[in-house]
Amino acid sequence: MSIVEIQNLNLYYTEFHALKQVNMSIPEKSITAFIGPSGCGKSTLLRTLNRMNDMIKGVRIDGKININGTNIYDPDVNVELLRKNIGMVFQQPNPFPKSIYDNVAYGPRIHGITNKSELDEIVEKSLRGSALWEEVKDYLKKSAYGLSGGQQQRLCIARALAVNPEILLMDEPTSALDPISTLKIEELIQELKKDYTIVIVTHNMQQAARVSGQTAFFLNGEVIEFADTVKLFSNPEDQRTEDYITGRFG
Amino acid sequence: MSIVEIQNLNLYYTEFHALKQVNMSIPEKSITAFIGPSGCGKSTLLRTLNRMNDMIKGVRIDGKININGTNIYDPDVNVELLRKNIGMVFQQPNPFPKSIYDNVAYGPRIHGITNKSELDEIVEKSLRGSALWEEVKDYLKKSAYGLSGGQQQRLCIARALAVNPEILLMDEPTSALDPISTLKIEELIQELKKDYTIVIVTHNMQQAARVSGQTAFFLNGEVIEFADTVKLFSNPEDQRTEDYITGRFG
Amino acid sequence: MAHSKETRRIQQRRTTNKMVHVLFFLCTLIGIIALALLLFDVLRKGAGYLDWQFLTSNSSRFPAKAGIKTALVGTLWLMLIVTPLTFIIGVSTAIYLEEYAKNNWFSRVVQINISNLAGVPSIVYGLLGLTIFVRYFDFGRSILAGGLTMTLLVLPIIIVASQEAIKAVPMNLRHASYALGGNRWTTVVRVVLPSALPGILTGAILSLSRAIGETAPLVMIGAVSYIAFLPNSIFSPFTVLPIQIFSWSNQPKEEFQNVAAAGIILLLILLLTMNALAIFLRNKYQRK
Amino acid sequence: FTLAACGNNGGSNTAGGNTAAGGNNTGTEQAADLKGEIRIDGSSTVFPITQAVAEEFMAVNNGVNVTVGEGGTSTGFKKIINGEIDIADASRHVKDEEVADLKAKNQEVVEMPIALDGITVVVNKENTWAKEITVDELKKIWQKDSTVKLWSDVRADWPKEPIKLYGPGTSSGTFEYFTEEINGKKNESRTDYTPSEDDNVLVTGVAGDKNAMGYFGFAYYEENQEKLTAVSIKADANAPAVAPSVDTIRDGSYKPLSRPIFIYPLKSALAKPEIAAFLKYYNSEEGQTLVEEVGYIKLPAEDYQKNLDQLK
Amino acid sequence: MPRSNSKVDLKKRKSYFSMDFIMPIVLALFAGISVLTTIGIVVILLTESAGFFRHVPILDFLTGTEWTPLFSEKSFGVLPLVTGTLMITVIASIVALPIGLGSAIYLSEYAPNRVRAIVKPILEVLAGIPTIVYGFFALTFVTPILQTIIPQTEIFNALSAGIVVGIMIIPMISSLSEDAMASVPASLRNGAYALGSTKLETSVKIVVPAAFSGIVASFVLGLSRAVGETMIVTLAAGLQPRMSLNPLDSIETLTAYIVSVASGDVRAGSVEYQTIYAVGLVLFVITLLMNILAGYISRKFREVY
Ligand SMILES: Nc1ncnc2c1ncn2[C@@H]1O[C@H](COP(=O)(O)OP(=O)(O)OP(=O)(O)O)[C@@H](O)[C@H]1O
Ligand SMILES: Nc1ncnc2c1ncn2[C@@H]1O[C@H](COP(=O)(O)OP(=O)(O)OP(=O)(O)O)[C@@H](O)[C@H]1O
Ligand SMILES: [Mg+2]
Ligand SMILES: [Mg+2]
Ligand SMILES: O=P([O-])([O-])[O-]
Repeated sequence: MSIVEIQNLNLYYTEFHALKQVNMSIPEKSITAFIGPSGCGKSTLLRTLNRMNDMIKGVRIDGKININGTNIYDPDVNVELLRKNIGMVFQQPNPFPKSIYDNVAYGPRIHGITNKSELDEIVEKSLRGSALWEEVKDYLKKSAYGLSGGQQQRLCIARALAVNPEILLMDEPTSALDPISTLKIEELIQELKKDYTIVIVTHNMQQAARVSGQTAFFLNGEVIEFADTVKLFSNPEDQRTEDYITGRFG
Repeated sequence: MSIVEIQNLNLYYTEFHALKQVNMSIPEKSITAFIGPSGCGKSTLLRTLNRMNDMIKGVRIDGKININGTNIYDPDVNVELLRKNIGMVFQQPNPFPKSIYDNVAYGPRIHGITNKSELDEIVEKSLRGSALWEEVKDYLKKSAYGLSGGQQQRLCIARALAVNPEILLMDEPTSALDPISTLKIEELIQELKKDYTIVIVTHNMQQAARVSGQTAFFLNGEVIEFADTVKLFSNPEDQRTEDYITGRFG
Repeated sequence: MAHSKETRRIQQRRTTNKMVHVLFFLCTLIGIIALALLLFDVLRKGAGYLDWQFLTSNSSRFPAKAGIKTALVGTLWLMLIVTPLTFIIGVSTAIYLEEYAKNNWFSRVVQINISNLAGVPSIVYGLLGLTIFVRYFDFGRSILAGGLTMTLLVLPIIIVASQEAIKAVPMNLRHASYALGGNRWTTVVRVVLPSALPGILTGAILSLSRAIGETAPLVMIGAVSYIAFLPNSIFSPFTVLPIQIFSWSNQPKEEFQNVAAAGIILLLILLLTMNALAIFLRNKYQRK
Repeated sequence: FTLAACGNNGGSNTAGGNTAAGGNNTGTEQAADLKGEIRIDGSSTVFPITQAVAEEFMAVNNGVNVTVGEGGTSTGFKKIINGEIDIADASRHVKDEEVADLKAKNQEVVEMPIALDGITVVVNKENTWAKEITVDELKKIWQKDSTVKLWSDVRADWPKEPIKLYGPGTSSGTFEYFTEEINGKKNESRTDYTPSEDDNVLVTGVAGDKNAMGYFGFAYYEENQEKLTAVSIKADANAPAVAPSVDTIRDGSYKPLSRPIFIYPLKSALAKPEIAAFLKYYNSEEGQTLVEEVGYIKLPAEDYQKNLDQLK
Repeated sequence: MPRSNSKVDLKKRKSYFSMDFIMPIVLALFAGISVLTTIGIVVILLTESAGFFRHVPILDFLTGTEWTPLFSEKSFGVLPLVTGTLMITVIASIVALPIGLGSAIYLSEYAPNRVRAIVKPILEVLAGIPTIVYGFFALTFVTPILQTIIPQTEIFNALSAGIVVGIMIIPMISSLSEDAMASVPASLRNGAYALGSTKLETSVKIVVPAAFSGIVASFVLGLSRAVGETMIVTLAAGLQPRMSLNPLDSIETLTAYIVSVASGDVRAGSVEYQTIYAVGLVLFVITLLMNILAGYISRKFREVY
């Protein structure tokens, strides 16, 4: 069953046509990877899914994105609620300049949870969920900036989990990390698939091949090919996909 | 006959030992390429040749560099004269925010030439020398910032030629340029070899192979191998050189 | 996708956000409103008095005959001292700090000094000028004493602006010059200063407009209540626009309020022109 | 009357035309060859006259530059002692110490009374109660350590409103004269009032404050009659209440606050033609007209003649 | 082009009379002028007030509650002037801090680019208006309005002057705070928005705390300006030194006292004259401490994002 349905989506940055006629359906509790050369529109499409593009001046969108059957671009959609339902993890770890605890508790708090023990529970659950609990449980009141890059990224994942989303968007979540942290996060992503629908943008084709169930290959704002990862990598239908995955450009 | 003789050169950035026991002699009117992975010390060695490192705090040098038989680190060496004698071209084209003419005339002027017709002559000769004359001769009074990146870089070469140097140092002179401009500059370098001794740092092994007569391969501040370019690329003596030129790391 | 309770809460958060948005906007508006009120008030009172006669007469005990010529000329004389001095001293200091002595004890002392001087109240400069220039050097209550005091007062402004401008000159231009055998001074004069000039000029204009508007230190070192002739040397007694405005606004006669307002209009026109020039310079050259 | 043409031609301000009020003197035949600077400072009470004289004088003698300050009488004397000015305006006689200080510098000043003033006690226009006041009541208000806080502390039937006081600063001749005449001891006064050497500030203060009271020279009241009310003074409980006016000050019935006011040129400066000319002008008919125009009371003609005689 | 085999003599001597040699010395001399200025200020304030403190014990000066140095019976307690200054500062901060911060948040977080492009120059203009103009505005515009609203307002009063001083420092606080918030990286905002924060929550819970040191520093700097402000208070706040807590009363500030004495000109060398240096010293020390504090806060607590 597909949770996200993208239909005839076009996106313009003022004049620039950044996404062209995108159609895609993303199944529930799966991992979808977006690959393609730099500037092809991967991040742009990812950001349309939780309407983070709203923040950018001059963005114009047409087409539809249905999530759980609601077109998220309907004028009466509540953006805050949408974003609560769709977590996002960025390329650079971006913890708030607060304690580890407050980072994770931030989301629940703004959404109205004030009860201390309830918060404690959410924080622990989220940190466990992002495989960070054991490492930080004694330092919850310490600043998040004391953590390593990989830990910070997992903290950001925990922060996203804390508001109980259905979907997790990740924009090159490991590209700023060392190989060991990368591995940890990849494992974590595999783990998270059980409970969440995950969309991940990556530059690293190996990573896409390792973690994802299906992969979309982008070029110049178009989705060239969208297929099961195994199929796309072993037997691409489009010549351009093949050129890209064999390293002929990009 | 060698014009530059480097003997047991060591360079430290405060604590960090950036060049280790470098020995090299660079023949006159030849092109020498420095290659090696990022951070191995190529630029650092290049800058020792015209003492641009003097400008950096905490640099310590021991060993000798003889140019035309004079140790340029002797205390009574006139650095301005040295630099006049050794032109330098940088990675990013860096023309002055002045007219094309004034850019080229800058060097001669600061060294005391004020006569208009003499300057005109030098400007023309230098711009011809950098294969730019035909393109700009009608726009000499226009700002250099109106030129394309490749033209700017050739302007910088003309500027260096205008003070009549013996040696030209080039630090990745094409890495910020498009392929066509790169080709033009490579041709120009070949041309300049007739009159100048050229030392060029490059990331691009093909470029080193194409333009240089001899190549030095650097690793972690050491010169691993210094040999005729043809020999170094076809039959390297050191395993690490081979690993690098075959793309196994770097 | 959502429970109605949650929807309601979010609705409420959105409403709060909207209300506070308006509130913050009003905060910003207050500045603009204050400016508008001030301009309106001044224009209403002074516009009728601002005419050619006002510009070309001396001050008088009759409001209708009072003019601002002496003060205007006094301000120009003051600028004649302040402009070259601040420019030379300010730019030299900035060059020294940015190009020569980046990190020795002297430059650190100077740097700390400048940031502290920028925060010293102008009245303290008045005390300094009164004691040193008026009394110790015995320049009297003259343009020279006023100009020197003002110079010291506005120096930090031009120094900081020039430093910023010099810092913004890309390093690689300096390297290009050094690599051609240029020495430091050549590089500074031929490469750094030309590139930094727009920024330096902006700073110079801003510091001059401060010097034009500053009142307290000059009240301390030299205000004469009634002066109705033009200065003829830097040792002449003088008055300047803000001081003339000050003494007019002290007058109880209603009409003098209007004369003062006319003076303010003139002062503001002068300053706005200078500010506009500074902003124009900055915007024109910032793009590069 | 006409002046004898004494000294140099520069001072020949004998043109009978009384043009001072309009201030348009340009037509007269003045010798414009006078040059120089005249620096004047001192009494703010005298300031309006001196300013007016300076303005008219400069309109005729545009080679002469006159600056006039109003730092207060004591300031004027201090500056003349320091050699910073040529003429001191004063609303009291020069003191012995000041004469001594001048002497120490080999200097001397010449006293020239130039008008009569009546220190005027003023209240706000909206003040309906204080129409007249006795000297004793004034003393009660202004004396050192006065306990008067409310108007009703002065007179029981006056309102229970705080009384706000404005008066000249301590370097004022007016302050010295008032404290001496009213409080009985020179320079002794309560201190919790708003002092300013600039009488305009006092006018603004009293005019802007319903419960205010202040005192300063008559001219400042005259100039601002529409904003201030002058309080009539009773020399004692049984004496008649006398309001300050040209007549009551001239005939001395405005007691005890009537007084002469002065200018004190340096004796050594009299030799300078531009200063002599200025003083001649000051004491001429035009000068006397200006005295009246700004609100003060002319002295008898012989007094001006005496002043002029000192110039010879 | 180069002469082959020609050897350039690299050891040609440099002249010691070259500009390159002389100019650094000249420039250093000019740079020294700013140091001399500070030394001048400190020396003058200290030596002149030393004379004062020979007559008046420091403790009496700092703790006395009556300030009548010019009257025959002299008291030298500086507290009334200090409280007058504080009163102005407090009123100004009540006006300027919330409004300045609010407008900084608006400009940094809410305003569309076009609005910001218009408003920022206006604020700059506001910051460039001479204080004498504000003083005139306070006396002839704000005070009459206050008097209609609250009839017992004195013509010279702390409230009007304080409000206008506040208006004067709004642009400074707004623009410095805005700079501080602008340097908070966009990634933090994105993190907050992605969790479903509204703009308000993002600004108040993420941006403002992250920029807190810069904001506090701008507050302290603004207040230090208020402490040192002279013309507004001289024109509009009055000249009566008293320890009043009523903002409708007229008061006298440190700065207004200095101006009134200096323009009244008491005899140089007398104790009365030296009071302005003692008062100037107090003013200098207060503002210096505030400026140092502001610098310290913004350095010490600067966030490393
Ligand atoms: N805010 C913006 N305004 C204008 N154009 C933009 C903006 N953001 C992105 N673009 C353009 O849209 C295109 C797609 O950008 P996007 O960031 O989606 O690429 P990407 O595939 O994520 O690349 P990368 O791998 O480098 O992150 C690019 O050409 C980019 O220059
Ligand atoms: N100013 C400096 N201070 C301290 N260390 C420096 C400085 N410049 C360079 N280094 C260090 O010295 C080493 C050599 O630097 P260098 O710039 O010579 O490398 P490179 O071979 O030119 O690399 P690249 O190809 O990236 O330009 C590097 O490890 C670098 O970090
Ligand atoms: Mg991207
Ligand atoms: Mg390099
Ligand atoms: O006339 P005075 O200013 O000295 O009162």
